[in-house]
Amino acid sequence: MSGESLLSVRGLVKDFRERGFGPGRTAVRAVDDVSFDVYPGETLGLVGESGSGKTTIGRLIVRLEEPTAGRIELRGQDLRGLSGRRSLEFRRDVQMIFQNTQNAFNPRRTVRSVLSDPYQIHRLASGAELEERIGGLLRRVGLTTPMLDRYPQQFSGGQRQRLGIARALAVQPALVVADEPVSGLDVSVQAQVLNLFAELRRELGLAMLFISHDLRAVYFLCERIAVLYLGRLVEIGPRRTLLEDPVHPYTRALIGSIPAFRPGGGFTRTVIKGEISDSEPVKAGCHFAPRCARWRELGQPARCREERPLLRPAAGGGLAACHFAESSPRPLDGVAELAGGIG
Amino acid sequence: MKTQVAVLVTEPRPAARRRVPLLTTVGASLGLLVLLTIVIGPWLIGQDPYAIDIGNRFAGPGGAHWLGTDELGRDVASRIAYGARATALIAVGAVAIATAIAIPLGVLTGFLGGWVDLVVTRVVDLFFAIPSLLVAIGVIGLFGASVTTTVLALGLSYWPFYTRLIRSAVVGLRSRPNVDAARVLGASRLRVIRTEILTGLVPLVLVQTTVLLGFAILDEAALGFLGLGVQPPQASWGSRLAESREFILVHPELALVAGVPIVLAVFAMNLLSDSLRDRLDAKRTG
Amino acid sequence: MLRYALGRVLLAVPLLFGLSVLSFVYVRLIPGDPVTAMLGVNSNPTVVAQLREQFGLDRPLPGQYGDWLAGVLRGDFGVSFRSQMPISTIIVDRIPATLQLAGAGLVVSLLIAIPAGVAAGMRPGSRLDSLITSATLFGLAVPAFFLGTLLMLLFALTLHLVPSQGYVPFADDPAQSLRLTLLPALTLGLAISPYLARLTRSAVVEVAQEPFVPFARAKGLAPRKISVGYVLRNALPSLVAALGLTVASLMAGSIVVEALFNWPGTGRLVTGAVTERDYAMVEALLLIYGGLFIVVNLVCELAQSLLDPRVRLT
Amino acid sequence: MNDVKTAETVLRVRDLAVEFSLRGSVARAVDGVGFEVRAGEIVGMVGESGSGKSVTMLALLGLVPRPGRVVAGSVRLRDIELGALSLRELARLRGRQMALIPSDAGAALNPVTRIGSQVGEGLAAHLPELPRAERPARILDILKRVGLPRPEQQVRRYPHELSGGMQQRVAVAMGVQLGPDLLIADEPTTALDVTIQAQILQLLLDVREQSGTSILFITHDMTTVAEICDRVLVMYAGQIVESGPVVDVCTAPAHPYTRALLDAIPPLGGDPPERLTTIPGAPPDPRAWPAGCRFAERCRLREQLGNPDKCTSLAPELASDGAGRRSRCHFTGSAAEAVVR
Amino acid sequence: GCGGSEPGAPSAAITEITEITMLEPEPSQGLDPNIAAADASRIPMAMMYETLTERDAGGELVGALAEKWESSPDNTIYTFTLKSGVGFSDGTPVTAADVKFSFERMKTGEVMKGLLSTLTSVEAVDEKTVRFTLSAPSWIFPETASRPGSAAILSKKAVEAKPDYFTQPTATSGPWQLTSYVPKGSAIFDVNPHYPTPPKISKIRYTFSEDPSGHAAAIESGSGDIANIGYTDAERLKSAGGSVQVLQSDALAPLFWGWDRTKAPFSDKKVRQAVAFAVDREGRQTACWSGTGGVTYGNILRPWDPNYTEISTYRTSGRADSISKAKALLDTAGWVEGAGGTRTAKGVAGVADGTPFKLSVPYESNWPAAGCHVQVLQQNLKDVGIQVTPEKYDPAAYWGDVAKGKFAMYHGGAGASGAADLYQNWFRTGGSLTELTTHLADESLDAKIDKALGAGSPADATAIFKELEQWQADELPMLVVGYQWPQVAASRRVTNFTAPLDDDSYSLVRASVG
Ligand SMILES: Nc1ncnc2c1ncn2[C@@H]1O[C@H](COP(=O)(O)OP(=O)(O)OP(=O)(O)O)[C@@H](O)[C@H]1O
Ligand SMILES: Nc1ncnc2c1ncn2[C@@H]1O[C@H](COP(=O)(O)OP(=O)(O)OP(=O)(O)O)[C@@H](O)[C@H]1O
Ligand SMILES: [Mg+2]
Ligand SMILES: [Mg+2]
Repeated sequence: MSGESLLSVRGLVKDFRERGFGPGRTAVRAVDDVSFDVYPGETLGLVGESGSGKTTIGRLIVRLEEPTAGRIELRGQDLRGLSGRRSLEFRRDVQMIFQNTQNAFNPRRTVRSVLSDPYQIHRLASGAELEERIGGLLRRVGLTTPMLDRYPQQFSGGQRQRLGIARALAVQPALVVADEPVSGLDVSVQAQVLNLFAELRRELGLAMLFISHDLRAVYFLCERIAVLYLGRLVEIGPRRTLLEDPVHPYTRALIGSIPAFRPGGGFTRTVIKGEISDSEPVKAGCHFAPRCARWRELGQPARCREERPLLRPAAGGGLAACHFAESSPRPLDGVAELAGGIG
Repeated sequence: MKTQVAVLVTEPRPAARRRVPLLTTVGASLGLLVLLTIVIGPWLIGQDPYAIDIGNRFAGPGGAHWLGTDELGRDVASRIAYGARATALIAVGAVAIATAIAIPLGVLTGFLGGWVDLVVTRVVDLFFAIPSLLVAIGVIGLFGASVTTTVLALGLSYWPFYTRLIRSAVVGLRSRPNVDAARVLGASRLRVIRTEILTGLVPLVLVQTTVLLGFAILDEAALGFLGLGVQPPQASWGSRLAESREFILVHPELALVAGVPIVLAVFAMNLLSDSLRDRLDAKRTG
Repeated sequence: MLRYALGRVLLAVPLLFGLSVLSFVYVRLIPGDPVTAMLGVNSNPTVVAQLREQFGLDRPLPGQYGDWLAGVLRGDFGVSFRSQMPISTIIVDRIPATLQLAGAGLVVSLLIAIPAGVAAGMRPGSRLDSLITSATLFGLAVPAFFLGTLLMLLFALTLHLVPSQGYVPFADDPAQSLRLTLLPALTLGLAISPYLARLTRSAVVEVAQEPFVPFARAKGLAPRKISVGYVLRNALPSLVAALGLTVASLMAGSIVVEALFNWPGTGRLVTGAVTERDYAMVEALLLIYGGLFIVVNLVCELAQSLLDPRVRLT
Repeated sequence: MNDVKTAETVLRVRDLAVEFSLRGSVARAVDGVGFEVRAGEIVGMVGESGSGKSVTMLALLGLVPRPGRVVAGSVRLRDIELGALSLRELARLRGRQMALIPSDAGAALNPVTRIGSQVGEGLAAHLPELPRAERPARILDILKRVGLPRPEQQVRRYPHELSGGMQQRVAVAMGVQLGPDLLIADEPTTALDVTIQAQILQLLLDVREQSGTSILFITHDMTTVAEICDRVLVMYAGQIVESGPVVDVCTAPAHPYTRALLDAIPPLGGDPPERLTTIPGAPPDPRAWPAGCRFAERCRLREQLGNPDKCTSLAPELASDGAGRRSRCHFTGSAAEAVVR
Repeated sequence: GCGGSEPGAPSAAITEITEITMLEPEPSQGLDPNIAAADASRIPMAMMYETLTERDAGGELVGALAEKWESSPDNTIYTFTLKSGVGFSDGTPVTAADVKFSFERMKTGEVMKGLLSTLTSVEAVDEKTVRFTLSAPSWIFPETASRPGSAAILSKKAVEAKPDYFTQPTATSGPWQLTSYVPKGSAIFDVNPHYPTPPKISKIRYTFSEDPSGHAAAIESGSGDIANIGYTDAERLKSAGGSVQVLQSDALAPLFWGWDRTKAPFSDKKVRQAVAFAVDREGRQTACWSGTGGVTYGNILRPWDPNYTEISTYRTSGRADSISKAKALLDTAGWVEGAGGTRTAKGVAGVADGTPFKLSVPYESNWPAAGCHVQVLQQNLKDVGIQVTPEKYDPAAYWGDVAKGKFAMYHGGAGASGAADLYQNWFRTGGSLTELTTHLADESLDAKIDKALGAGSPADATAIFKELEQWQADELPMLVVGYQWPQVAASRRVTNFTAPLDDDSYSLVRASVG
């Protein structure tokens, strides 16, 4: 991507303290030194397994959480310590769409009341103008104005997600963070919502951070994809490069795990051993090493367990964080290990 | 094929529990009856609840005295109707006091969290540790028994429990994504509280109001029985029941006439709160 | 686990401390001079002097509190000015009676509430559930003393099965003691069983909704194994915690029931102390009732954590 | 893989119908479902949310929850007619001849019981003759077979101390330990991460490979079905609208709904399309199924055919093509195919 | 009768334990005869402390601890001889020294100091003989020495040995000794084997019960043997004729209203009279006592008193007549008809014009009939424009607050002794029940009472009492509104028991179980 970045994240760290009291509470590092940019009009996909820190990054960007360390800049302006007025202006620039459509709305407020919020908070419109703009907004996301007096729970999941999009778009933001906006929806509905996103992006020139664990959806929507593993960014690059020529062993495993949808082709997935939560927290070195097939192949080099791999440019225009990125054979004709069988 | 009771594996919750609507109807009509008693009962009966008619003690029902007369020849029906007013006043007052303390405090602690929450919650726990009847008795011990102190005593005995309830509800509401959504839109804390938290509390408060009204009616009666409630000759349901207990062996019907309104009113409140709870639950889950 | 338990216990300490401050402040809240308020104006000067001494009212508050707390920790709550006896003696004397009543009441209520709550909760929405639920709602509406009076009328005066009131220490005459406990315990038990039944029911309903219940059925386990080993077993932790809270109803209920059946327990001390303005006694009772509640709940919480492996980690 | 075409039939479902009586109305959630599962076969059941997959599964197990009732149909497991069994006999059969693998093992395991004794419950219930002392060995054995790492340690743990994948492995172990004829897996991987999903799917395949167990695999993910199933049943609005070998159904769907379902999957690889094909509207209300074809309202084919009346007036039958494929559409066949292309 | 055996050995062998349960209010004023004056304390005190003399069932004054007594002709020196073989419960004999100690102590106590104001010295002449010297003549001294529970003979040794002796008295002279006391619970009384006429009931479980409404039920169901009961319950039990005996004393006690005569409004005699007219006396006893008792219109003396002649100062031709008389009196007193029916002051000395005539009237909370009385009063006074608010009051603090003048008007009490006792105790400044009449403090009245008490014989005193009564009825109409029956229910197990007069224990001593 060229040009001035809209959002720039540098060295982002977020620690969570365990709930409870007294000393001895361990801190969980949910986001560990993550840096990336989002350019105007671009959609960046953020994928990773459960608990890898996707949501946390999203919440940090929309300032629902305060970072432990690192910088987040919007159009070159640091977001830390924004005061009241500036903070309100920021809210018009960056919006969020939530995963859980059930709870993302107050069940006791009508759609009209919910959608009036952005206009009232930012004093954008009132009275007849407000009505009109809400109506326009609803139509924009494919709903109709008679629905204004219904309650959120009277809508289907897909319709509610449209409402969530409408709410976020009301303030005409430059950047939208969408946290798993299509998971939990049926394929057909998911396709509708993904189409809507694609349309909006084209028409409004929206930049988007699209968080999902569904690589198919991410691939459809995002020009670039970033892969997270245990709070760290392991690879980032243009979608085709990432899919067809992944560099990081984890990215490969991830892609290999997705059903290829070749009916009759039989089950040909690449299965990696273990789970995130199985492994002991890694203090130094590479987080992925304990599950890493390449590491084992290479005879378990000590470097992987001692030195943290940094993001480095990789072939194909992306960045990857692996000490042995160069030694990667092409995937799919692969040596990736088949494991997890019986016995 | 034979079927068995189970709950769907994939469905997180079954459809709202079905309540025999009959009970809701019963609750609502009983509640209405109580309301009518309070509002037009005294006017309808048209008797002075304090007029002593010594010559006509323990008269059975009939004539001008629909429910007969008590140990001083006073009209039982009008004493119950006027007593309903005093009892309702006490119950409503007590609930109002408890609510007025619980909502701000519960919202404050639950929403802000942090050390405010820690400190206030400890204090609430402290008051919570003392049985509410004991708190009420303690307050009456300080200020003496009267309608006003009964209101105060009951109100003060309910707030800890109520505050806890509100607080935990607010903690639950606070972590819902709709609050995050409002914050992302730039809503101020006050606005979030107003649009997301308080609206979310409405069902809880509605249910608790009915529940506490029932409690208050019962506790007013208990205090009356212990001699710490409304003082004679002031009519209230509790004092009426306490008075009539004295003659229970001779005229058990008086105790029944005094006890039944209490039981029915509280039963009505319980039925209403239960069906309210069901209804609001069902609404929330869609 | 040990750390969890220790943490819980440590949490109870400031609570108990706060309770002691609260009880202490209570007497000092009395409008005007507490001693005058207690004794009335026409009071025996020796008693007045003794009370002033006991409360140490002419000294600065922290000093008063310190002395009082030191006394309390030694089990010395001062002297009841009505009976001129040490408050701790009076209270200790009555604890067996109260425990006997509360224990028997609890047993009665558990015997009613657990089966009813489980039966209703296992089939939410069924006819049996509606029946039990409305019965508990009705039960909740009956004032305990009214219920007790009716029971007394029926069992003592009409059927002549048991005496209407009285108390004999269990050690003196176990049979008679139990006979006398019957009516009060039944009253207390019936009065709190609706609460317990509702708690049980909702705990059971909650658990019965969990996916592991139908999964257990799909595994072909016997219904009995499912209702006991799965539903009741999983409801148990929250039930135990709820039971701790029921102690409050139990204590409040015993105040009324003791008054009704002339039962010489601590509950009657409460009403007596308030009407007689025996404030030192009220102070002690506040502390003891509150402390009991805190301790019982602490125990219940610990029991809960023992019963639920998931709690231990938090 | 053994030759499933000639294998004997393990499960035969006919005209199964389940109704939920709701306040004032009746929802027929499952309406005349019939299919067969042969020995060693993996049959996928796909469909949108609410199409009746789980209710069908519960009906097979005799576990339809309370307002619901099986109103018609027969279920035969080998030669046992399940409808004729008493509750007790049915319970004895569950877990032994027919086992369930739940969708979210984390929620389906008893949180207060250790893994070992939980796995042992099935043994105790179904193999009372097995000496108590032999149980631990059996438990360890089965846990090893499902690839649970360090089973000796895990048996003493509680479910919440296990990761999601390990929990699912335990659930599979409980399902297969008594060598059932049929495993019913209701979305066994939906709650898991992709890498773990792959592990569990592999595990199911291994199970089938080793013990020849038939699997009824319920999911809403067509791509997973394509990978591991032999045959597929497509559910829509309480009915099966299409069934047949996976390869055929996925490459040349006969029913417009199946086609739409396949088209809605975002492609992986190449340049993504401008927009995805979607199915307009929403499934009908189970309380009032439409008279004709239940998919008519949303059907592209019908639109392209000029909205023939037949679709909305006459309910299509599930017609067989004689080669193991069935489809519930008036216009199945080449004529329609031509229009669509 | 008097026992003949020596102290130290039980006078009668207690072969079998006969036990009863009594339900009584807790002695919340404690058990020190010098402090406790309320019935709740005097009943148990009478059971454990004996007096020199006592009244028997017929009302005759007889010896209790005293064998006999003599007085000097001018009634200033009394010599008492103690019965022999009489001992405290610890076995030590009751001696003249104990009597001397007890009376000297009494003279310093609140309860008896007024009655003993003329007592100048007590001498122990020998082991068994005590001489009392009075500063003024009094024929009533032996009666004073019979005051149950109050004129208690204590063991000098025991009281001096233990500073908190009265918390749980040991070594007592009465028929029973206190062996256990659980506050708010019960007390146990065991027989005192050294008492001259040992009671047949060897053990009394004295259960504290503040709620008399359960008493009838308790006796009926076998929870208790002896208890006071309410009027409606008594009626029912009598007509049921079943397992419970209802015992009523034929003595009647007058019931008073008290008021503060030193301050407005009751400083005005016309107001007092107006209230006396306004009280509906017939109605009241019907209401609160189920139609039992008698009615009086000014008498304090009881019909059986030798001095009794009926006074009917406040009797009228009917309720309407009473009300108009009362209203007229109030009008002239300056309490005129105001808004809302309540009278307001207009030119009343010491009262701001426009002040409404409002009273809060307290009553002892543990006396159910009292609540009834005050409610009737409220109703009656409303008819003449006086607004009364009944106020339930802590019984333990009640009389203290009455004496301190906290109330303008209050619910009084009833007593059951003779006229002399009445005047001496209730009307004379410093009398033991002067709480009722503290505000009198009328020297001429005191002088008159002293004169009556000092008269040569009871007969001489009667004329003076009659005079006093007449004057009182007209001048300070304490509202004497009726007679109240002491009413007791007893289980059939208890035989030979009669309803006790005053708070004495003699009827209990004679009762037996069988
Ligand atoms: N509020 C919080 N308190 C403590 N820990 C948290 C909190 N939020 C997140 N975490 C932890 O941070 C890590 C990252 O969580 P996050 O929700 O960002 O992951 P995710 O990638 O969004 O996962 P998922 O796909 O399940 O949504 C997890 O280990 C999680 O337990
Ligand atoms: N307990 C119930 N009460 C009422 N209706 C029910 C109940 N359970 C299921 N249904 C209805 O039965 C129909 C089929 O539901 P089912 O759970 O079988 O769908 P599904 O295909 O498994 O969907 P999903 O993919 O969401 O799991 C739905 O319309 C649903 O509303
Ligand atoms: Mg997330
Ligand atoms: Mg399902």
